[in-house]
Amino acid sequence: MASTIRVRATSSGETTEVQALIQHPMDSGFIKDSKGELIPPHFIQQLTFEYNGKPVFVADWGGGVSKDPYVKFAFKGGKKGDELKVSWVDNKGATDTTTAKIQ
Amino acid sequence: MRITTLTSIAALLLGATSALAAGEDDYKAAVAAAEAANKQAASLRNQWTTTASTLAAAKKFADGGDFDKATASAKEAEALAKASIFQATSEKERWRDLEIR
Amino acid sequence: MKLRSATQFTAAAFALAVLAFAAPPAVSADKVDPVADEKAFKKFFYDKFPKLKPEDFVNGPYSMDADLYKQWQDKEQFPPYEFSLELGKEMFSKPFKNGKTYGDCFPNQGIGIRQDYPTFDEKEGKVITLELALNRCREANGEPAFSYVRDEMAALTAYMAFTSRGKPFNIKVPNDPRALAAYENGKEYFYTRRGQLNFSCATCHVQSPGERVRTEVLAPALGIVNAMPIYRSEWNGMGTTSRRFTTCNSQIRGVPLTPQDDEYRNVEYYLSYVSNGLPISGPGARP
Amino acid sequence: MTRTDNGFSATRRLILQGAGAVALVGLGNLPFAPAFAAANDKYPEEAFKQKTEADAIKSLYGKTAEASDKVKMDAPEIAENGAVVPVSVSTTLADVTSISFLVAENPVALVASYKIPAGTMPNVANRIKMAKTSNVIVVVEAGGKLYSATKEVKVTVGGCGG
Repeated sequence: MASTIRVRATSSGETTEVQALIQHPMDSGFIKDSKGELIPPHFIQQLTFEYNGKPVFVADWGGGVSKDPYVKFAFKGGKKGDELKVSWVDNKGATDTTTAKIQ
Repeated sequence: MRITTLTSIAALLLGATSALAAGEDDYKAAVAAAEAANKQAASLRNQWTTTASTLAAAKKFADGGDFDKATASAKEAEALAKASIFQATSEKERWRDLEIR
Repeated sequence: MKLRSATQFTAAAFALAVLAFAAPPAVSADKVDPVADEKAFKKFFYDKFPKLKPEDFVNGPYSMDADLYKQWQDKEQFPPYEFSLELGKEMFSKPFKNGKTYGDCFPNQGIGIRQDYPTFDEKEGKVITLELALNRCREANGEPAFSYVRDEMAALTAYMAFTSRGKPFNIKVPNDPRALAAYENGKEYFYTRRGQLNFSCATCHVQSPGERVRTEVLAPALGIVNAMPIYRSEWNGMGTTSRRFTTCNSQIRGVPLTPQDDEYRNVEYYLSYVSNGLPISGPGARP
Repeated sequence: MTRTDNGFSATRRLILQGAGAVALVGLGNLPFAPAFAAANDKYPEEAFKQKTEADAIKSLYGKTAEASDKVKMDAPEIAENGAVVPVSVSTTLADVTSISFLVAENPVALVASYKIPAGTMPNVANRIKMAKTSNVIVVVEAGGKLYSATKEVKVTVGGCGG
């Protein structure tokens, strides 16, 4: 099973730019299905990026983040070849983790 | 063809009043006519979604025993089907009017 | 009830409108001339949008509106079709139960060939689209066909389009009466008004590209198939060419044909042919 | 109002006001446990339940924000589709610790809240849903104070509708 997380981390020497796309329905709990029934909320609540064992970015999300969510940020440091650990947990307790090499 | 379409359209514009006190037989005849017209539309590859939904509404009225409304809906469905037939037939030539050339 | 009387009115008004116009004679059918059609088709769009370069047309509404273009650029940084593309790549390389692969069904193992489809099969005398060829490949290898409108087909065609990005459409209409008839039938389908709303494909995609219908900026017909399949935000997911055709039909209150019926294959043939020379840009992202 | 939740959110506010407070509260229960990491670990459940942006900001930060032209938001005039609206923010403010995105007219105003540890740039881009035309508000916490930028984004196809 392929990871739900896609990460692109590129170092410019001084900073590392990180983009991530995650496969997740991000159901807000306010949308009705074709039968007119509310689809229960199902969304990622927290997404964490760690470099060298320290978080460099933490996202707290609600159901208002788009399906297959995307985020971009940058941090100082980060060397080519180093690993960035990315993990998320959703409101149902499901999780996924991946590591990406900084390019 | 054009004359029949016009007639049914005229009936439509007058609304359901012509279908006063319709019975089950009237309804069945109206549905049969609508279905036949819709079948012809299908053979011309040009059915309208509203024909089907109006027919479905007619059947629902009939199931509830309201044959006035059921008959009126069936006649409306027939008019829609006939309009779609007319559209398909006239477009056989008219489509070229839009063509980029 | 309110809705239904509106329907009645529309139907009646429509029929009367058509009657009023029924008199003028239609232009007589000329001989089928795809080369002249392609030239006229491109000229129409190039004249209508003089600021656009030919290759801009394959990006649809994004080339017509600066605000949309910016949003698209933002999205393309990590495009929403990414997951479909990866799934397609995985599916494409995974052998069937008999050990063969999709690649075995296509020239060049299926890589970089999207621009050659649809193609005219002289043996069968019919147009073969990429979606149809993929399902035939599956069936020839003992696998059940995929739905033409669902995610698996979108993923496979996304991958095949991706490996062909930038390659110009290279559709051939051989000098075979059956091929010319299929092409002409596709053209007729494109321009024929249908559905209760009395729209043809051309109503939106020739007469009004760049304008908004309700909320959407309409894509120009030129280059529209180059971007297939597409991730549509409106669909919250991927859609194949088949999905695009069938939903276009139902949006104008016409009952869609069955995906890959002759008319759909032919209209894709026509639209692809008149976009010859413009690059494949699929998979695309659209509002 | 008698539920212990209140105590927790009060605690959370304290934590979020500065990394220094965290050690005192003693939430350092993670293996790597740098002070701010513990704070980062808390998901602001209550803030994501608030209907209005003011209540969400209060729940999240325990204070109010003032508009600042140092907070630059990039968002479309008209969203191509309310389901996917790209919005990004950058700021020249120093000591940024948190950036949050809110949509006033959404059923839940708070969309996303990002914690920015020292060394991470105060620039974030993401894609959000909008139910209808609304003000989008970005709040930046810098040096313990809140600054905001607001922009109206028109939505013609809602991301929360049918």
